[in-house]
Amino acid sequence: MIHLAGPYLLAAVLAGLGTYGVLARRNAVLVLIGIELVLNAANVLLVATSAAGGDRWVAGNVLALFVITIAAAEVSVALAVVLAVFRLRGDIDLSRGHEDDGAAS
Amino acid sequence: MVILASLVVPAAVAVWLLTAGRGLSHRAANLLSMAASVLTLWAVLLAVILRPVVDRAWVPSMGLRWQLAVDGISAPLLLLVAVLGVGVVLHTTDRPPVGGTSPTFHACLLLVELGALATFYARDAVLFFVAFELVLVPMWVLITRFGDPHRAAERADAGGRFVLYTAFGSTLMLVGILALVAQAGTADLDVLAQGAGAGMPVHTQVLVAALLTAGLAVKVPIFPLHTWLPSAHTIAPTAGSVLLAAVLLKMGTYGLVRLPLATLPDGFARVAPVLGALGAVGILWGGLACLVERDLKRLVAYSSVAHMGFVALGLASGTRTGLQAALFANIAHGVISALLFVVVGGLKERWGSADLETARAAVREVAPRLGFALVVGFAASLGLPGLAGFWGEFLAVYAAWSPAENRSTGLFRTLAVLAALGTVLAAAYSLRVLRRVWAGERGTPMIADSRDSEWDVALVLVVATVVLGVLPGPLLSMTSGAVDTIVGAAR
Amino acid sequence: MTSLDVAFAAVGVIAAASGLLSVTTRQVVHAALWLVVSLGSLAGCYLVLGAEFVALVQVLVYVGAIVVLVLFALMLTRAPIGPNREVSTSRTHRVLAAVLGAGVTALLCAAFWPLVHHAPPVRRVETHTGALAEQLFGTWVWPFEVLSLLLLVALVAALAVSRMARAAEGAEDSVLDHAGDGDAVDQPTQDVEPA
Amino acid sequence: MARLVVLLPAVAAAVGLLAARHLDRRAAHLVAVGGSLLTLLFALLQLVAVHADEPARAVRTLAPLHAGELRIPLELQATGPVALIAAVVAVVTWAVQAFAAWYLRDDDRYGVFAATTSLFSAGMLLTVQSADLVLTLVGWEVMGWCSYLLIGHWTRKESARRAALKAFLVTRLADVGFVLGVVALATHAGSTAYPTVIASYAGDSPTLPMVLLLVGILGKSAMFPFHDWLPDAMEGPTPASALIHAATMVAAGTFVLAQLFDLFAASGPARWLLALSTAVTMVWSALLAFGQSDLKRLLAYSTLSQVALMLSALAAAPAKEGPAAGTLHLYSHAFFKALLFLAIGWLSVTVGGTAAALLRGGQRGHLFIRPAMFVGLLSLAGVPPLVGFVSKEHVLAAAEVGTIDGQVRPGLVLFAGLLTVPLTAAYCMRAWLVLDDLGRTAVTRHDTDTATVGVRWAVGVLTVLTVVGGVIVFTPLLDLRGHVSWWAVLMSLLLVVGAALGVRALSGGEDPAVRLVGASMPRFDTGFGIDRLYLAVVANPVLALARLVVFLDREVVDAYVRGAAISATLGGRGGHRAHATERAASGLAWVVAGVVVVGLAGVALW
Repeated sequence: MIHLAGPYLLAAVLAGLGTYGVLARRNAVLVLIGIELVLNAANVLLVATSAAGGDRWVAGNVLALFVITIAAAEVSVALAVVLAVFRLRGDIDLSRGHEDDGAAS
Repeated sequence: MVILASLVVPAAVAVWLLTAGRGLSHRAANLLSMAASVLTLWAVLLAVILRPVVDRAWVPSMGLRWQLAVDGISAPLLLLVAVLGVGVVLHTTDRPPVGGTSPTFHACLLLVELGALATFYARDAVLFFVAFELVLVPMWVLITRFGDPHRAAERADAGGRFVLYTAFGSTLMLVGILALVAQAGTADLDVLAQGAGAGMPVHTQVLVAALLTAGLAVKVPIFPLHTWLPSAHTIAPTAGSVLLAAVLLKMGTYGLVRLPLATLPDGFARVAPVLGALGAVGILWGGLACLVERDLKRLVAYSSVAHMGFVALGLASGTRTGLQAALFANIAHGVISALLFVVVGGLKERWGSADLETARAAVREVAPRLGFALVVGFAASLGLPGLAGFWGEFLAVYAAWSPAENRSTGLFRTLAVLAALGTVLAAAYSLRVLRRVWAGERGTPMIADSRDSEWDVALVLVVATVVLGVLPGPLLSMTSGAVDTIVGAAR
Repeated sequence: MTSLDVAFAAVGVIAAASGLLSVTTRQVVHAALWLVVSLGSLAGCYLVLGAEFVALVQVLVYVGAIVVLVLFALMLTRAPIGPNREVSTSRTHRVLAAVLGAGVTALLCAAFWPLVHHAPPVRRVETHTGALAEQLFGTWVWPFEVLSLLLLVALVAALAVSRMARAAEGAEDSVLDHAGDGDAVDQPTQDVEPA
Repeated sequence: MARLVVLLPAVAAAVGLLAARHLDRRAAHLVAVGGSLLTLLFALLQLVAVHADEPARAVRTLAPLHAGELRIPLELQATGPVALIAAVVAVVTWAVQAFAAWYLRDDDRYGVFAATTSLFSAGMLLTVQSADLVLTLVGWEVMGWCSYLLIGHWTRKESARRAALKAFLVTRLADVGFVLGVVALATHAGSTAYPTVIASYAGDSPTLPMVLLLVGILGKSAMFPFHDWLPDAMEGPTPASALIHAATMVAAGTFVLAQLFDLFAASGPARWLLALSTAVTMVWSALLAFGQSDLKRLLAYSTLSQVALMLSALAAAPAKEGPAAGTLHLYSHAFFKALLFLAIGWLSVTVGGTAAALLRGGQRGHLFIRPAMFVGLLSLAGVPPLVGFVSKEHVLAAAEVGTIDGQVRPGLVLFAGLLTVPLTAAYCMRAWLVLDDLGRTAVTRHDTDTATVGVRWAVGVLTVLTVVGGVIVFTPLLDLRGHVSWWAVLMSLLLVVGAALGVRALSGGEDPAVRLVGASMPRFDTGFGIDRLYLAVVANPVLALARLVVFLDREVVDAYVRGAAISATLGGRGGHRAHATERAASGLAWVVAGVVVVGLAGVALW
């Protein structure tokens, strides 16, 4: 027997932390960490729903797996982009605007 | 079946012209479109006679149905659209469009026809909206690409104005339709009309009716939402002007009948005085503007504003006579303005501009046929008995003089007087045009008289104008059954 | 409180706390490492919730692959070692971010509140790997295939993006060369784009 | 029968229009004259039929219209007065068609003219025969439009274009009243059939509708203050003037009002309005007629005066007298005025104009024109036993009966009428003196008179009718209840003779108008500047308003539209500028903030 309040609360907290991470970081890679946290919050919810039963197709678990897969795909592309940007601009600082670009080049 | 045929044929040909048939010559495209529009006309004729019903599920989860039918209100409009559909294609035969390829032009004409037909067939509020919007894009193409070739900037302005203004109106209408459908739980216009807003609180009815009326008033157009019309008409090619005046404006008034008037009679009763007053102001406004307008096409456009004012007044009066008057005036204006735009467009083509202040040869002297059509057109426009314009305007004034019980008699009688004064303005501007353009002693510069396809179209419209004026009975009895249903349900 | 609740609370608190650290630490590499802790303890959460296979995949893919990728990226972008103020945005920005994060949490809590309010504890259903496999290759086989396609596309895309960046670098250099010629750029008639 | 009488000229018009486009003028001529002869035949048959049988109160035409609540039965009627007036109209139309074929023999647009004339007569016959307000309105407006086309027939002349425009606009403005009157009457009855409308007002006073209707009639009949369009309409070809003035448009109002006399008699204000307007018009235009430098315009003003006399009968006659006196004068005026116009048209062809100076002595020695003119002018002046005398005396008698009852309104009419009688005699005498120029010795004979047989027949028939038309009072066709008293006859005769002799004495071998009016003749010709008054009071304010409207349309109504476009552009530009230096981090923050706010709103509202 388990209360669902725990997983739900954890999911909410992780989503909030992830949002904070996305917003408060200047380094693009660290922003990605925030995104991972948000994705995991979703996963916690999915698994918790599955654990609560009544799921003929095990959708909670399967979808959690899918989310992980998609996260992997996303990270690979995102890191490629980050690297490309780094090569172009010399840094991956999200707080720098276009006019700074112009000044730099 | 015939309903679907009359929709599928223009759609298929238009799509083919836009995609695979882009390389066709003007002649081939014209022949093909002619075949398509004539087929459509036959299908519409059959549909009007047989009155079939198409009813298929469209989006079942939202309760939307692919529901098409013909009744007394839509039948004359369908015929008008189908006949003019043939007319504009015929009119294009001798004059390859400027500004784009001929297949595109014809495809746009067919698409406009398709959208208008679908609008008049539709018995589902959402389907009605979709069909209503379908017309915008081809019309925009007609205006901005095939419009007056000398004025590129104004073309873009007129087209953009047309699309944005009417899209703005459509947005209001969409909100109204969604609110209506959500409140009533069905999108079936017949069911909505039978329910007549029962079970809806009055303030909601008023709000929704106001939204619908405002949205549709842009399309009609009703003062003060009319400023897109003159520029669009001035710039559009003749065929575009004809479609704009005879088809698009009718969709607005048809929508007014089908949506707020039929489905929300109590709400519409509150909105009606405003609509009627704006209609009467529009009559005077348009008439006055015509008195000093220099551009002939703009003048005809402003006269459209005035004529649609009569339609609005008839609708607002809330009586069966008013509704009959509005429907009659609607058709009559379709025929008359089509005639006027064919003639005026022809004149502009020959003159190179439509400026009234420039001294030119009197049309009566150099082009008697065009002159004849012009005289008939303007005589009908000023509401001469025996021509189409009279019945709608007379009955509209009558309806305004004796409005429904829940309307203010004093206000509506004032409006009737204003509308009657508007007919004097109509006479004044019509005669002003005739005096400047038709009569005169100059014989130079020579212009060619109307012949071939242009004259055929004009002649058909002249005959239609006379027939409608001399024999108003068939049209009135065609609409009377449906009008009784609508107003009867409202009572 | 049941025993499972207690177990979940234990791993959950670890996950949340390490998550917090990973988004607040000033040391770039530490952030990635704290993420490892957080994701690992989340795997523990999944175990408590009876999803053994998901927990395993979590460890394998997330901890094993993704975090490693992140670390690589950090290294390739010459992340500084040691505490660094530059990794985070300005103070006001962070306050805004905190408010928004709290807002998201509050929002989700508010959304979940009706679901858990006075809800009795439920019986935990364990999902065995066999059952999961049956469903995954039975009911969900097409989405699964599509996902594999997605992965392939992502791989190709990642490759393409990194190559494109190199090409763009070259292009930018040439534009700069032209810009050096003076006001030629301002003349629209002159074609400044290299073939 | 009634249907044929209306339909025939309409068909003749349609066929004539086709003929005018595609065939030669001979065909157009045949259609026009043949059509009018056939119409005349059927009108006479109808007259006989009405005399013999029960008059047909309602003749179906098209199917009745059901316009919602309103019923429009579209019926015609054929009672005694209707048949009589229809016959008169048919006679005049035939005479005009026969005359026009010769008069416009060199005109390249004769076919169109003939077709328009046919249509015009169809409109008039419809107005006469209609038993339905809407049909009356249709005929009424069709006449108005045809008058525009006929007056402006010579579109190459600027003055004709202006006169046509003025005629149509003035009458159309007044027609607003007519339309509203019809609408108000129909609203009360729920139907537009005459009997239903009249029955629905039993015991009710129809003041407002009748006043409105009357305004329309005043306009069409060119009564004061709408009177100035009619003299200007002399710019049209003379046959058109004959038609408009004699039997149709101008007189139509009398007949419409006579049909609705039961209602009209019950509405005091409307009758007062009519009495005032006709009294002013009668005297004023008789005065103006005397001073005209153009004899055709003299006839135009005499029409005004005579039509005012006709209408005044309706304003003055007591309810029990009925409208017959007005109808009778309509009947007689049709003959002698048509005769006068045709005669002067004929004369103008032989001498080349209608100005008094040109026409001096023009008719001397002319076998046809001289007697025709003589009879016509005598009849106009009201000399017994000509038809003009008979009807005028009946009108005066009707007013007299009311005056004896001690009412002010008939008294006013009688007074104006008695003033008009000598004035009419005076200008008739002047016209005769000018045309016959007694002082002039050398008279050019016009041997090259090309007039066709048709013209001679037309003028001859009209002359005969003018002489013997008075016998109508001995038939039961018109329900004349007034009795002409011998002393009234004597008094008007004295007035006529006195005025005529006075003018004769004053002339001294010259044009009496030149001697009496002299230098102020141009002011008579312009009607003392009424045209400028129209411009100043109506046309210019409306045009100023129109300019204001165009200005408002462009600068105010459209300003909102352009304002919306400009603000959208400015907003877009501002947004673009704000985003130009956008940092990814703050952009992200805004996006998330937006999402959170929307979410919060959703949760809060849910």
